[in-house]
Amino acid sequence: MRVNNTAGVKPIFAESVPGRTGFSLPALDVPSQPLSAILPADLLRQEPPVLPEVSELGVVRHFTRLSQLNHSVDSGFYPLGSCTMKYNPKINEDVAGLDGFADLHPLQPEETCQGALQVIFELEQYLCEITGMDAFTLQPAAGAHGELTGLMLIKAYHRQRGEAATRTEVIVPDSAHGTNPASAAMCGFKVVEVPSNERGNVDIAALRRVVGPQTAALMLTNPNTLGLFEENILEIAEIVHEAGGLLYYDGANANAILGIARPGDMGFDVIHLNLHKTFAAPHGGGGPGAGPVGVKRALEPFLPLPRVIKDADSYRFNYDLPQSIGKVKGFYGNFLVALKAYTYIRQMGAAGLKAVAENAVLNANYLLAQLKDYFDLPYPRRCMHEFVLSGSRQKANGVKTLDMAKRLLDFGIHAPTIYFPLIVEEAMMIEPTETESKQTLDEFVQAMRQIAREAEESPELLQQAPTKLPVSRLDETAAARNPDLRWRG
Amino acid sequence: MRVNNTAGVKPIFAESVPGRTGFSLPALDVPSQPLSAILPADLLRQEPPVLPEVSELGVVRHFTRLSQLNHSVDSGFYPLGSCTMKYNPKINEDVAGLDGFADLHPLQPEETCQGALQVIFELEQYLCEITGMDAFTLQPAAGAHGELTGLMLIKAYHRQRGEAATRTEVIVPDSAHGTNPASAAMCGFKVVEVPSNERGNVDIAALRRVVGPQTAALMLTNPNTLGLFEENILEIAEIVHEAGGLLYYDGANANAILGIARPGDMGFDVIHLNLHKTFAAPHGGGGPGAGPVGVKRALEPFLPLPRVIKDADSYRFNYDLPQSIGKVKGFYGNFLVALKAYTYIRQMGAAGLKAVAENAVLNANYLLAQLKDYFDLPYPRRCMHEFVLSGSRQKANGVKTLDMAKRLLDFGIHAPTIYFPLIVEEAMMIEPTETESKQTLDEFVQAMRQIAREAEESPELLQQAPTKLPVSRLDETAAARNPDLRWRG
Amino acid sequence: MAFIANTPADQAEMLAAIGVAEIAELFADIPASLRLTRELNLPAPEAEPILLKNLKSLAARNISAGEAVVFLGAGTYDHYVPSVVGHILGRSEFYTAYTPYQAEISQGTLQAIYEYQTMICNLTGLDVSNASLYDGATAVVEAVLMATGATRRCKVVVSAGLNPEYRRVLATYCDFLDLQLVVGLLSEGEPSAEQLHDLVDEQTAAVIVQYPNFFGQIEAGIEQLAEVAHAKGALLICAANPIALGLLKPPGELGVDIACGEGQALGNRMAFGGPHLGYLACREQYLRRMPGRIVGATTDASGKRGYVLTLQAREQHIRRQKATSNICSNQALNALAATVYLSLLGPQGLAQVAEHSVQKAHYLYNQLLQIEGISPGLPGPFFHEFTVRVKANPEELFSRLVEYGILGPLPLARYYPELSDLVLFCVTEQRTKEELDYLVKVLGGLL
Amino acid sequence: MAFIANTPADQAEMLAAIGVAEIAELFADIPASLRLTRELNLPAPEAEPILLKNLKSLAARNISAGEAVVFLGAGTYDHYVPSVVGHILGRSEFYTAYTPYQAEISQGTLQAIYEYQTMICNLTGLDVSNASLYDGATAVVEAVLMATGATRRCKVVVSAGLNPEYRRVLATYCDFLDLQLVVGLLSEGEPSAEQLHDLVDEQTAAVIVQYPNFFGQIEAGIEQLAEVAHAKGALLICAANPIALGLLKPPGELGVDIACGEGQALGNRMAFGGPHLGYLACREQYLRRMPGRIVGATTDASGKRGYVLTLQAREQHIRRQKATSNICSNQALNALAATVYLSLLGPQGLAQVAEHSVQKAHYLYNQLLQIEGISPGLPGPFFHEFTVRVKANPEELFSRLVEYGILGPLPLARYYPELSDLVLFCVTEQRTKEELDYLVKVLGGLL
Ligand SMILES: Cc1ncc(COP(=O)(O)O)c(C=O)c1O
Ligand SMILES: Cc1ncc(COP(=O)(O)O)c(C=O)c1O
Repeated sequence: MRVNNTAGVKPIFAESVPGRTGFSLPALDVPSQPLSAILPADLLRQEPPVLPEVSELGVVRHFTRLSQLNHSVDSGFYPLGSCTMKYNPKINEDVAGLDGFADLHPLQPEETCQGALQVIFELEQYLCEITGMDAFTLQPAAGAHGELTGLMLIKAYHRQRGEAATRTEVIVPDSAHGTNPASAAMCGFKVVEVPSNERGNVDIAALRRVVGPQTAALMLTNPNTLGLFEENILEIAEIVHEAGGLLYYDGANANAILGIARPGDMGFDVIHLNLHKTFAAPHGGGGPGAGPVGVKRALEPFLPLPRVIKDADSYRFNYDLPQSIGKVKGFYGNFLVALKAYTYIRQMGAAGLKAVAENAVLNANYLLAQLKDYFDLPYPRRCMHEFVLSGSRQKANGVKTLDMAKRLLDFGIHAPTIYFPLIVEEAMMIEPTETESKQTLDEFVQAMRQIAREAEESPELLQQAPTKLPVSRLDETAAARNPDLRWRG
Repeated sequence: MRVNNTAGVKPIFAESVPGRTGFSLPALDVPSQPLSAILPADLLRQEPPVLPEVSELGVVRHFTRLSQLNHSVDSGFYPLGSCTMKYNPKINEDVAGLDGFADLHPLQPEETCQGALQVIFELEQYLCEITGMDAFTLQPAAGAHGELTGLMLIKAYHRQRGEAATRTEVIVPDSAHGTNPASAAMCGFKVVEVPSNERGNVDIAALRRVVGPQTAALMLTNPNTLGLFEENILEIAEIVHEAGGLLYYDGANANAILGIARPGDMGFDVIHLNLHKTFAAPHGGGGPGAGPVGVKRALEPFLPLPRVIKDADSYRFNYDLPQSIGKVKGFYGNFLVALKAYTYIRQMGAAGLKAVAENAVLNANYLLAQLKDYFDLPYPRRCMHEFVLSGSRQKANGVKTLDMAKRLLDFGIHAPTIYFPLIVEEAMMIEPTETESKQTLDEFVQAMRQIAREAEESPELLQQAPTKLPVSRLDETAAARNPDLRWRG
Repeated sequence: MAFIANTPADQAEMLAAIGVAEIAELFADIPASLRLTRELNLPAPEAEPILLKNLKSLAARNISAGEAVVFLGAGTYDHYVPSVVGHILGRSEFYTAYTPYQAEISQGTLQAIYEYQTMICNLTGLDVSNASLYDGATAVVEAVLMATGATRRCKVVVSAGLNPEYRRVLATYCDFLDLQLVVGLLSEGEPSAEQLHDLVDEQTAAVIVQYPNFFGQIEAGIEQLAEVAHAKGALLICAANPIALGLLKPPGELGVDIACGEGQALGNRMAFGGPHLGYLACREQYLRRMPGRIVGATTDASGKRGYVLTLQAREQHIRRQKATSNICSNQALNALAATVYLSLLGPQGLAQVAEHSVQKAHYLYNQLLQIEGISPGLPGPFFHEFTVRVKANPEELFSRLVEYGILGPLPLARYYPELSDLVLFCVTEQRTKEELDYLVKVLGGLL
Repeated sequence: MAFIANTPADQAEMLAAIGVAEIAELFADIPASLRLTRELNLPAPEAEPILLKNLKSLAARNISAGEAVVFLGAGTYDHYVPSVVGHILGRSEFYTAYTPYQAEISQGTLQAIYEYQTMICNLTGLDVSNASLYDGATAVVEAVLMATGATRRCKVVVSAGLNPEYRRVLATYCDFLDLQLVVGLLSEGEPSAEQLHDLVDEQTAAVIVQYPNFFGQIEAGIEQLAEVAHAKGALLICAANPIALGLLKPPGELGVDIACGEGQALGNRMAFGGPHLGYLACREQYLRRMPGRIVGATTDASGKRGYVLTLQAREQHIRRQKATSNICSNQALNALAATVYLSLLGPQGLAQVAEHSVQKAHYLYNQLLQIEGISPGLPGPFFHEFTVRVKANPEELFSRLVEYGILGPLPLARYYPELSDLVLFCVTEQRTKEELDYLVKVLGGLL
């Protein structure tokens, strides 16, 4: 346990004592030669690398204590919008820890990894059915990686049609996640921003203005990052398709529509999913994730290689894909993450996935109803699985959204996503997920209402928050001004 | 993580909501009958038992939070004397979690559990070698259980010799652990206490006075609970044996002598070991432990049944033991705990075990050297793996040992064992174990010295401790006066 | 060395601080003749990678429940242990803590035990529970000792339907503690009033029954027995299967004074017989006779709710030879498993596990009786275990079935020589119809 | 439902609070034509007990490293992962947390990353490290993008000894990002000065080498190459095996500007190729071009040390299309595994793992060359991988060896059609002499 006065955990290098170790190897059982006889003498290290020298208990205690400084889904509510911090079923961890999955070499003969190939094959099929797409690749390692892959596929498509040179623009709504424009730019596209209208939808008129023969694609998140369903999605699809562009779906918010609606039916040509959000794989404190990409039939030939195919009762890799864009990551993606998603889908089934969407949306709307009188609501609509409040009312009293976020930490609750989407001033993006109970939501409502009250009555309480954590507010500016990025002893 | 203001964790019953669950079963796949048709209608429950109704996340979060309220070896120093709170190697947990061990039914055919039988057989052999005894049983579930078993064996021995009716007394030093007299009494013996002398050894003259034809056994812990080696052990053995009594060894302190000396060589006839202390099996917040009992050849026929024997290359149970005392526990003891000890011994080997004793004793003597000027030291001798200080000096200033113990908690350090052994006023029994580093010991020394200073300068600080934990000092008297032993909503 | 933190330099500094030249000097109090001059004769140390490999191959020399179809019960049950249980037990704050002597820094363990006690009370219909005992067998022993203590009598009447493993342990204790053990009663149907009166007399401290009994039977007449026992001043002890208590009337409602038994079925792996946990609950009036740890709620200096070990005056570390029992370490982590398990299942989940087990057992029973060579065993309603009579040598059958990947049924002659052609089947919710039908097919072929 | 907390009663209350009659109304914004009117066509839901059984049988359809003798390497290595690594990664405070956006409540993750960065710097001999990238292949890509950005050039010269899996990924990116990829250099010994000058010109942004290279060779001349590259204004990128860096001179000392590559070997299981981690470290001057998260130390309001994500102005969530990279989620948990692994091993342990691998590889190499039908492959000193020429069809051999429980060696023709009779062996510290001798015996029989 963490005692309140804990003076932080020392960097592990500071715990190091020469000669101590937390590991031992079996004795070398082959005849050994002097290293200098087998390795180039001039390339041998003069000095061993500086690494900590700690006993096994020392290592365990160090990282156990570090873990105790973290908030996590398992320890409390985590309404971080757009991140879908739902419960990660423990059984998924067990399955991913089975030697028969975790101890496979990626290059071992196909006949020795039929179970793994089956998981890949079937998961791709499930994702097709869930999204209404025709084919999937599991290769991308995360959402942003999926975006980049998807844009490559789009470029390959235009290339095949001889339009790559002209279709140089990717349209991105102003509410889009930063990875969307970043991925487009990385893939060599010019990013064209399209504004949102007062309902939080893409401004159709504006869209018509920017669409044209130069349009490679429109990237859309739906529900978008305001938590709102793009009501005009069919019209948007028509506009883009008519101009010869393709529609890209950022699936970060797919939790809202599982079993309810499918991007494939909405007209999207390429999509990615975040298995570490929608499909309950844990986020690992920053990753690993997985960002499978799905496409319509016309784009299937371009998918990364290899693909897993089924011959009668056995599975194999197909590398013979002449139109494939090639590889975007080593091997077959973050396999164990995919395995967790596979396990999750098998456990939930169709009815379970639909219940996920229903309860995610129910929980979000419930919170919205309970909080809308206490904070500004820029888009007063029903929301989907998340919603965005504005802290402008409190800002007027000198309390920034940042202050409120930090104060929330003192309640043992993670802050919402803040200052995103950019189009909402002092934004707070709240996503409860379906795995939280009404009781937890009610505790959150209480905390948020108390914070709203404090913002009026005692702003300094918020400006000084957090006060009940191992550290008080950390100086980010100083960190960036004088980067201290490694321990130097 | 635990936030400081946390209002405690509600009892899980208070989190219950009717109809919620954290579990689902596959559908029943056999034809079903009305329960009343197959079970006696008058014995069916009218009301379901009151149990919490919580989602899987709810359960995970509840117990994760509870865990965060605990101190543990993995989170900090735990110098709880006599308990040997050493590091519990993680590999032991992995081994004990293997399906091939954890999913065995105790009654499955012997040919289907050869690996498990081999573990039992070999562990008994290792324990014989380590202790100098001739035969072991793994059946007792803990140290106290081992004591009782050992005393039954002793009684069986005297019975066989026709002396059971006369040998009705068990001699126990005044420094003995409470389980010793309790076990003796439970086994129907009269407990005779023998005092310690000024060196902390058994008072030989007093021993001679109480020994006689009525003596069934002397129970001894060596090193004793003062952390002192019984210097006259050979003389004591002679005295007891000459009177026709047997010598029982409480092995709770065996960590001090691994590979250095053996109770079997000291003259002990029956011993128990605490696998959850000396052999690194974790204590589990109170158990499970394991208390194997070893005997000299003369007592072997009385050991509990069954015993594992080896026929050529296979192992089997032997139930054909006419002189056996019978069973003292279901099946074969706490098998998975024994398995952890087995794994530990295999990893340590002879040299490793000796290093355990050496470093345990070194660490204790180092602490003793660093602390002896700050607290009273009732027995100013070199100690073994633990030592006992007295808080009498501080008591004079109104600070009880209890206060100092509670204050230590504020440093993130578990308190020593306090008020035991009973023969030391305001006792603090400190056992660092070999797995702690000098750096950790130095931090402890600092904390203890600061506490000694505070006891002089600001006793109220100690009397009010702890102040930095989830709860402040708990009222034990009230708890005992008005027992509230279950949640009633 | 990974598990020993001191380096040679540390050791040198520490020796200097102590004022000795070498570690050996610290052992000077040990008479020289006792000091080992050789290394222990143990297998050479194995570094972790090799060790793990070797232990995995040892494990592979066993056939685990996942690799076979298990029909063995008899007190240890192959119920499903939800994944969450292992994850919570794997939290090192729980498993690397000691008994919660310092309450303020052990609230996690203490509250979990308090919740465990509550669940055991609610399941058994009794007033108070302790924090666990070693196992079912020793829990029965401890219950008997409570009864002999409370009544100051020393005769104990035990149903032949009490798990023979428990009876063996009880017999050992009775032998050494000078108690008189009488086995009789039940097991072949309801005892007559006379039988009861013969067995239970003014010397009787306790009567012990099992519910459902060892043969799976749900015996009628526990209430009647309670009356007889109470009329004679004896206590009624009932070893109940806690899973069955999801469906069956709690012992407390049947007049039972002490319920006790094996808690393994609640979220603990079979583990070749241990570690499991003994549970024990009783009427309030016997509280101060209870063995083992008890946790109580209290408040801290600021009035905040908290938990402590309480009523320690019963225990050996305070009371020494006058303690209610010698038990010190118990099976806390196993009790935690039970608590997590019951929290996950809730009342409905527990009832479902019980019902599935019952339904599947009855399905199998009916299917088995279709087989030529199998006929009914002991009569009466049963829970998820039952006996049948086989036209074959049960021990040989037991061995033969291993070849088909089947573990069980248990030959009863092992415990009851007189029941030499009876075998005991157990069916938990884990057995699928496919597995049951497979067993029937295999047995049909063998008999 | 275990993963959905709301009961029907909760739902009713919540709907009332929202002011709608049923959940379906909440989806009113979705055009009716888009709303699914059927259930998804997915396998029926499986409760945990059945699910686990089924997934265990799927796993059993694979042959895992523990069941075979593995000689496959090629970028994914069968090193031993100490037990502690899994236990720490299994702490849910780590694995169920998100990216540490709120620093004050995420100090555990942040400090661990800071320690990771330090270790990567110390291993590579470079100044700064990020918090991880997707894998070795994408780390190389990101390094290239740093170089093309820094030099504003678009030609990339790659050693043929760079892992072909990385080269394939790099080729894809170059294709779509309009970079020119030139494969040449090395792999058959040191290139001549002219060769180098031909390849590296004023358009060259970066030269990429691997250390040791894909064939296991430890190429000489990296320093020389650095000089040539720097003379032409290009950067030298080195994909180094971090285990090898326990023994070999760090890239930073050889003139390398960016070291990057695959960190799997550091405490991560092979996992059929992922999740692993890409690491990347560079000279200080390129810091602001680094992709991905970076953690920095700072102080809190009271001056206490703490950690935050820093230099975020490089990143996509701030800089959007002008970001240094689009990466957002990375491989934090895998980086944690590497950090725990390196903490356990320390410098000596790492050197030992490296040395044992090297010694065993050389032992095997020498033994193999005794076999008729095996002859030396590519020349020069090697680390723990090496090539040999076999008198057999390598693909057939690959398949045949499976029957003997042997995985590998890798037929090189898969990646290098011109090396059609070469195979690649990898030997880690895990292979025992017995296994090596077994392989030699089996191969002796087959060739
Ligand atoms: C809307 C949206 N798109 C894309 C991403 C990027 O996904 P990843 O972090 O997996 O790369 C995120 C993640 O935060 C997101 O919220
Ligand atoms: C000296 C001594 N003897 C006996 C015991 C009893 O052991 P257990 O708790 O395993 O029953 C202990 C445990 O605290 C002890 O310290």
